[in-house]
Amino acid sequence: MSDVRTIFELSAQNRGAAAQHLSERPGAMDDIPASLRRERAPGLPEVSELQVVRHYTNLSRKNFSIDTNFYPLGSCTMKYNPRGAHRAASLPGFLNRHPLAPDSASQGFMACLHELQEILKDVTGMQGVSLTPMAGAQGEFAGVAMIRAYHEARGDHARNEILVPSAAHGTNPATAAMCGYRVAEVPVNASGDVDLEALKLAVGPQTAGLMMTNPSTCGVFERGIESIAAVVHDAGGLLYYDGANLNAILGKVKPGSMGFDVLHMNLHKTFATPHGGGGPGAGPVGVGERLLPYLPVPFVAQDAKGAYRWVTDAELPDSIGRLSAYAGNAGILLRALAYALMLGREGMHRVGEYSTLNANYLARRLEDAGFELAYPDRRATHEFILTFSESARSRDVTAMDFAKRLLDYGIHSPTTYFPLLIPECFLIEPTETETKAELDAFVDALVAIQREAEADPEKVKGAPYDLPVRRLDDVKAARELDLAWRG
Amino acid sequence: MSDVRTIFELSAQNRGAAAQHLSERPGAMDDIPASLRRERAPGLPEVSELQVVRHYTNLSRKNFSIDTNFYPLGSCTMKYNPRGAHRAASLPGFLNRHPLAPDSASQGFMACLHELQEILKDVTGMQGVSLTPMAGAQGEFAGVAMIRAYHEARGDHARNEILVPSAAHGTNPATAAMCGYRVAEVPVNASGDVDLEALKLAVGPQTAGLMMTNPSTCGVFERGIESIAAVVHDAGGLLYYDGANLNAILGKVKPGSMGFDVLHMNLHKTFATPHGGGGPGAGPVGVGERLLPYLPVPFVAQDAKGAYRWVTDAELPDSIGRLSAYAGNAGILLRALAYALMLGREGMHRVGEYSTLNANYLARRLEDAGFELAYPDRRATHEFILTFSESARSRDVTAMDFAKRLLDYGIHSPTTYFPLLIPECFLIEPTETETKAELDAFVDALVAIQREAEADPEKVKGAPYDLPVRRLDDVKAARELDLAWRG
Amino acid sequence: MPFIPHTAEEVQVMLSQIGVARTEDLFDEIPQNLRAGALSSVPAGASELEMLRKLGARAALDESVVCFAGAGSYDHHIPAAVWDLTSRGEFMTAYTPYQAEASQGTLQLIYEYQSMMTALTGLDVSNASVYDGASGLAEAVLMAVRSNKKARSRTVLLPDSLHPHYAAAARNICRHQSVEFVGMALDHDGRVDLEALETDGPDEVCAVVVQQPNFFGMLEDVDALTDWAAERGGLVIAVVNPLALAVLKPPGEWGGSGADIACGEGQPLGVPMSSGGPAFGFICCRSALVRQLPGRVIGRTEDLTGKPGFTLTLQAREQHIRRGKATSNICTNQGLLVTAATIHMSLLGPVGLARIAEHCHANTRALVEALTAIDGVEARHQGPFFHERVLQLPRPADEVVAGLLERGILGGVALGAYHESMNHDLLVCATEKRTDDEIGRYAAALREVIAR
Amino acid sequence: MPFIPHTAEEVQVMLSQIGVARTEDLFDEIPQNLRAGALSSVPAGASELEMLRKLGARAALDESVVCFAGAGSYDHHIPAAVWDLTSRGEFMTAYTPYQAEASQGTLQLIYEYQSMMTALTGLDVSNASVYDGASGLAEAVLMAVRSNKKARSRTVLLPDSLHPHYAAAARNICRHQSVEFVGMALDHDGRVDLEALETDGPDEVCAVVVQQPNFFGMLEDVDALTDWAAERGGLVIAVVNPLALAVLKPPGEWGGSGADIACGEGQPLGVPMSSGGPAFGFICCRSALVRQLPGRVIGRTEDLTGKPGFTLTLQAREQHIRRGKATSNICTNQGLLVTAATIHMSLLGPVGLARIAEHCHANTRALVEALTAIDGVEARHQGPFFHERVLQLPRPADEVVAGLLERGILGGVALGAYHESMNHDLLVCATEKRTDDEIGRYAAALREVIAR
Ligand SMILES: Cc1ncc(COP(=O)(O)O)c(C=O)c1O
Ligand SMILES: Cc1ncc(COP(=O)(O)O)c(C=O)c1O
Repeated sequence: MSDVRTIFELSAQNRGAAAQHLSERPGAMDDIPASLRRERAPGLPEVSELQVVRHYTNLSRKNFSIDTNFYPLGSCTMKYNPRGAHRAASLPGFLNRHPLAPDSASQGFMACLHELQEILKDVTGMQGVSLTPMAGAQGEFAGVAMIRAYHEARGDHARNEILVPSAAHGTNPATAAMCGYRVAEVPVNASGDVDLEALKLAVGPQTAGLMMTNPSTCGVFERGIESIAAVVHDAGGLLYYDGANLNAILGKVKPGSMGFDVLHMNLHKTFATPHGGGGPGAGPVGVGERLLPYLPVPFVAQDAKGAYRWVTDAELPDSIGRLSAYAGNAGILLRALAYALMLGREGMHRVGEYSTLNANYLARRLEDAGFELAYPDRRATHEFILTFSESARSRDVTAMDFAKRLLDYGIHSPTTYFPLLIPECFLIEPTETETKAELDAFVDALVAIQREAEADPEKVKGAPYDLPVRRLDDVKAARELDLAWRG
Repeated sequence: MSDVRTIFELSAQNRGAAAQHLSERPGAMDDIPASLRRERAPGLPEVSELQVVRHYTNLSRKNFSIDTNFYPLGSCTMKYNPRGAHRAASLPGFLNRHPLAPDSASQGFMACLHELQEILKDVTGMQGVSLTPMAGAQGEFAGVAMIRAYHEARGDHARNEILVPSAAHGTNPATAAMCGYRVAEVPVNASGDVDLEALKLAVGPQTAGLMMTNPSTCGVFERGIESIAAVVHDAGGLLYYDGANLNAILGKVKPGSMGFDVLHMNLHKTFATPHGGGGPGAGPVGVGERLLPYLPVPFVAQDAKGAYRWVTDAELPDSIGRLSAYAGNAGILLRALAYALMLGREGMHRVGEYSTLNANYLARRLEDAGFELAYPDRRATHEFILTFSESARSRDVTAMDFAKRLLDYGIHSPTTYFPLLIPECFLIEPTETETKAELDAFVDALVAIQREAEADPEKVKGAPYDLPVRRLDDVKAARELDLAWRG
Repeated sequence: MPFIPHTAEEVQVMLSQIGVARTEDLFDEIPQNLRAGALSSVPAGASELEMLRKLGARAALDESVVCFAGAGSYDHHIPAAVWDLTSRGEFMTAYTPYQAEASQGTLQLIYEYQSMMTALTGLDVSNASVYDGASGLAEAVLMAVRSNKKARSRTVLLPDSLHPHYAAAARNICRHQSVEFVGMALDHDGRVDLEALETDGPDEVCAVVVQQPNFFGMLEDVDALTDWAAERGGLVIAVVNPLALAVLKPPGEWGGSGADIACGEGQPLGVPMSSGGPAFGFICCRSALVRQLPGRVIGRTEDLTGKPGFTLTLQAREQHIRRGKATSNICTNQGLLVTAATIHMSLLGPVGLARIAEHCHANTRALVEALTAIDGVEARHQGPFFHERVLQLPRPADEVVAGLLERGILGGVALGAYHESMNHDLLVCATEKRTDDEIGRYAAALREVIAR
Repeated sequence: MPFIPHTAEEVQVMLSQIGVARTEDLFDEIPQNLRAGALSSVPAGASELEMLRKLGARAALDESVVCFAGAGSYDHHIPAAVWDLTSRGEFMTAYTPYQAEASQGTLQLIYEYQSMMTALTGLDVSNASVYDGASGLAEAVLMAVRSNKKARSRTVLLPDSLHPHYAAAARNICRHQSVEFVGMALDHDGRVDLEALETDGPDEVCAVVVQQPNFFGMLEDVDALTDWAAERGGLVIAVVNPLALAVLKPPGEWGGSGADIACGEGQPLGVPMSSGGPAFGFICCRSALVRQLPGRVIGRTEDLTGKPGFTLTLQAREQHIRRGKATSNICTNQGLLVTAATIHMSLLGPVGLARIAEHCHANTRALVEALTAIDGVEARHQGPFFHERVLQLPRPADEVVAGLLERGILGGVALGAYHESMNHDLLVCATEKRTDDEIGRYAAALREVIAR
């Protein structure tokens, strides 16, 4: 019997969590004219402390999460989020540091950022890193803005287009647009690689750059990467690496070696920081030599005596500047550093190896069980694609139906319907922190659902059954907008 | 699909949570002869950190708790456990204090214990308090041991019997026995008061003391308490107050005023410290003038300059001594102090008032809904008794069946079959931290179950249905003992 | 192998299922010359204990200053329950609620959050968060530019009293979309000079940004500014402190018709300062602008049995559907901090939040009184302010800050770095956490430092 | 009203349902003269912020000493996950699992705990915890006395190397049940003098207590002691440090037939020192003694569909059923700490626990080496020890401890208070948390203090 009341429905006038109410301070506001003050109190809930604790504890229990479920969401790297990293970031010295505390009172924190910058430079093979972007998409923004600044500094104003492969994540074209670029798509061929001939035709003096992931969002390693880099560079464009899939090659291949000029990393993927039900993340950018002058500020530098200082646009006048109020999602950066320190040099390699092992094992088991891989002739990377188009066609049981039914088996669904170019697909990313037993249970569940779909398709199409709600009406949600409680 | 595997079934040889493994230290143990060392590693699980986190997170989700459910367990005072108190006790200065740190490095902690001692003295009307007992039962032991020491010090060796009312909690007779006493029961009359005439007959030169709660475990206030005290005292016995029900009269009546010579409190009830799925608790004892020399050690005293020191048996030679390795459940004592400080003088009264209001409201609503109160003519205190003997007789639907079915309604069952003298009973204690809405929902649930019991008794007898397991076989558990995983 | 559960036996079974001999073979599609060498800048792996020892020592270096700094990040008390609940694995380790049925916890919570933010701002709708206050302002400006179809102007007015980092971020993020930012000068008391605006301001604007309280803690004449903007066809973007909204007039009630968009930094609602992040930015707006909102929005709907439930909605605005035509590129936002803020607001309620605001304001008044009692220390501005003020010192403020730090006090934010003319100016704030004793210690320390 | 949710309106509705005018009327059965007056020792109510400010200041007073004390309470690292999980509301705010179906989390966890403890001790069964190590020893003694029906003797031998607080608690708790405690003298190296025992020991005993490692950190000849006891009809009660059991011979394998009961303090398994509590005591024993176990025991069973499940079992031993004839009066135990320990043991596993033990031992060896390099400082005992040792100092140990404290070091436990002859003796311990640097600082500080 899951309660569906909102916190507002538990509220009663003049109830409250009184231990949280400070004493009255009569006259405290008497220096502020009434015209600037609020007339009526805001309609926030008035509830007791137990009501709050019980309500939100129970709400949390309606979520799937890494801590409770296998969560093989492709492109999201839902690996174990070490509690030790959470502890490190929660140390009082870090939690209570004011963002504008002078350097002299911040050497501990700045040492952490500096160390992380160095680690990320090494891991990516880049020359400079700025940690300030707050998520992958802001990293992309920073990266493309740097590409723009680079071309503009050279007076190369004709470059007004960014290329993306057709399988690209939505943030890539959206970012290019935010940076004032036109977006053109480059097709991907049948084995998941970029169509090199098409790329050659697509580049030109208008090309500012190409954004891509590698491994690509097709779950395969882009084998033509060196040729692609050559084509783009020859045309005068720069190569942007979307680091969302870095997990697959961590410690094995450095994006810098593949010819990328600029990149972002998603620390909330590869570096195991918690996703928090939608965020926060951190999207540090790394650049090669040519883009060093444009890095977003602030970042940390170390002087000869070992003291740390903030680099701002005073010191780096061509910087694309700051993109947020302070220095990015510091707490996430600290978690990522903690994780990197625990992995260490020798552990970095293993991330790529075991995430790849898990994905290939799972792909092979599913293929053996009769499921259709999108790229059967390719190695899986840390993720791979399954397509249910046959099931959708023959029985009208779609990828979404499989996804919803998986929830009843206690498994979070893989990413569905992405990348867009593969119909009825699952993008499956098990990550290296899951056991073989979890992978086997996933295969068992999909096999069982497949049997259900054959015997009783409606059963699958009606899923989920055992969750706090049955399948939700998205159309109603969009048509009859109810975005805030109105009593 | 709730997983029923134990952690051992997730284990595999040479798996492990490697970030928790310190480096090898070859030769570290080479000074210890092999004959003193372990030959085979202990059979502990070998699991990854994610496996541990997921396993125990999911296990926790199989519990009912205050944070998730209404939990009106009579005699247990399942009220909100303030998170602020948990925070206070978790301050590093408290968590990391070594129990044998010298006084000079412990003044902060000792100030807390001293303040709590003073508060508890005031609230109970006693002359001295020792915080060391680790739970109610150990408090009882300390109390009865002090009674014994008192009589013995006076050369009064004939007193070999402790009286308890027939409704007494099991720890009372068990404690008396541990202290080497015979136990005799005093009957309780039809309105829940001790049978004064029977008591008069029961006391004598053999009487060491009488142990009782007030409000009693019948959920009523013992109206004859002053006469009882007189009878026991006149016979040369002492009066022990079992403070398990202190919540009902907190700030309203001091046990000292009722004539009690010695008492324990259950801070994990009245002072809102968490029960932890079975403990820890804290059972401080308070004494009147006569028993001061016998208080268990250590406790904290303050000298004229304001410095705190430990009182040990060096200073208090007649003390019954220490009952544990250090100074009791310090962390629980800190939580209780935090709670007391947040309640404050004015909040103490309200605990008794609102817990009593909630119980009386709930009793009245249930009575109006047709349920049978054990003591319909009495005021409820902070708890009250319902009996299902009619239902058990006429339909074979017992109190246990109602209890199990309540679980399906998301409500933890009240205490069942206690006190022993009321057949088929529920002892219901809503506590002051629950809203009227929760109480109304409880009534609705019981009414609904009553209807089910009338329409389809088997339905109720088969409950629960919606929990991680159906009704468990206790007989099998006791007959085919399986107390440890053996692979 | 930290965080990797595989045993050697399992690896063998898995490899043979795949049909390769070694894990290395799985990388055979990667050109050999691309393989990375050693990672020389990454130290050897540390156990959790060693890692915490290292980071613990660093954290301790920065600890134990008493904070009188504000400037957008405030040292408020956070009830213990807030993070005890927020850090539950089910909240912390879930992804974006793509599978609504398996994410009702997060979804309902965000719906409640949206409701609370609209209550605070007096506007109709809220999104599910953006990165922070500064980037949120940029998003709000882009929203305004997109939605103000009537206006022929692309001019967006930014007051000189706006947080300078917000102004910078907004300029940097909007740079490529031909927005024309124009400043609004201040009067002597650190507020937008309304008279100058009336006389010299543009006749037509696309949007006007108003920060309340402004960077200097001063309260702007929001009604007049709002009406002025409306008369010139401009949308009003309010940049507000959500805690202040417990006591100050909500943007939805500014002027004759209210502000159109409100944005700001959510940190004061239950989020530790944590060097400035993670916290969250919020954006609320009138219903009419809902399709221009960036980022995620949650709606209430029903399941197929009619039971209420919650889901991501209006996704056609977002990058994963709309790609190059999305309202923003934002994908991951600041969900966990929204979780904390929602629990925080529930615990505090209207009374609790207002009390905090009152204590902050009263403490800052007391602080200013104590400090301006010192010779040569004066309040820079006159007029109404909220919980933060600029003090003029007899010595350069950065030197004073350094001197105070030696005495364990973070005395505020020296403004010289932002405004040349404010070299001797210090922005101070005393939240509800500051005690009379601490204020006294600050005053004593300041006396010493100035005398030095 | 802190923690009370009632509104005035609700109170009115409730009172009228009950049929009284005022809440006060609900207390009308209580004689008026019993009513309490004011609570003069209780301060006025504080908000959570104020309370934390007060207790925070006190906690800070006792902070920041580097701990080299052991003596039964050890400063170990606790993996972050342990308490993140343990403090989940579902574990922390549940009661004793009386309603098994609604408590499977706690019940299964305790079953796992029992299994782990039997693995560590090499015995058959474990209970669900008792209060602590010292009271646990008392319970073990009472168990032994009840179960050793063969023995005519009520003599229980306690070695002089037993933790003195354990000896005191055991005596105080068993005092009323005519147990005769007799001491076992020590040899020069702080271990039970086996020769003396052979010559002067009693011919028949009820039980023999053996602590391993003993209070001084020395390792007893547990095999010989066990065999000696068995020959005299006595049960052997092992008092053991569970962490040490990762590397030391388990009680179940002591001597020819093993110890009969093992008990001890669980604090080293994931529980903070916290001034000595809450932690937990454990008791394991042979199957034959299971019905004498005090406290709760969990068993695995099935539900009515045959699905495995867990429940309280053997309740006929307990006070709520057996009342005056129960095996103990214990009711509430130390469940939450058992939760922490179970998670801790799962995270560490056999390898992790052994590594910690090794590091502790190696660090203590290094510490002893560094300190005994100082003139006049010597190891008191010779022979095998584990992770803790007694040092003889040239000055009274309590003075030295005071001097070290001024230098931020808790140097150990001065033994003069326990044994008159040990006035210059200091019991020291360096856990895995102590670094070489800290050991060096200790040595430097000790040099200064001794020289003073
Ligand atoms: C391939 C790819 N690129 C970019 C992003 C955007 O990253 P973020 O969500 O951190 O903004 C994602 C996130 O899902 C992604 O999968
Ligand atoms: C009336 C009564 N007395 C004593 C006790 C024993 O207290 P504890 O469990 O803290 O040992 C209880 C606990 O349930 C109780 O209800």
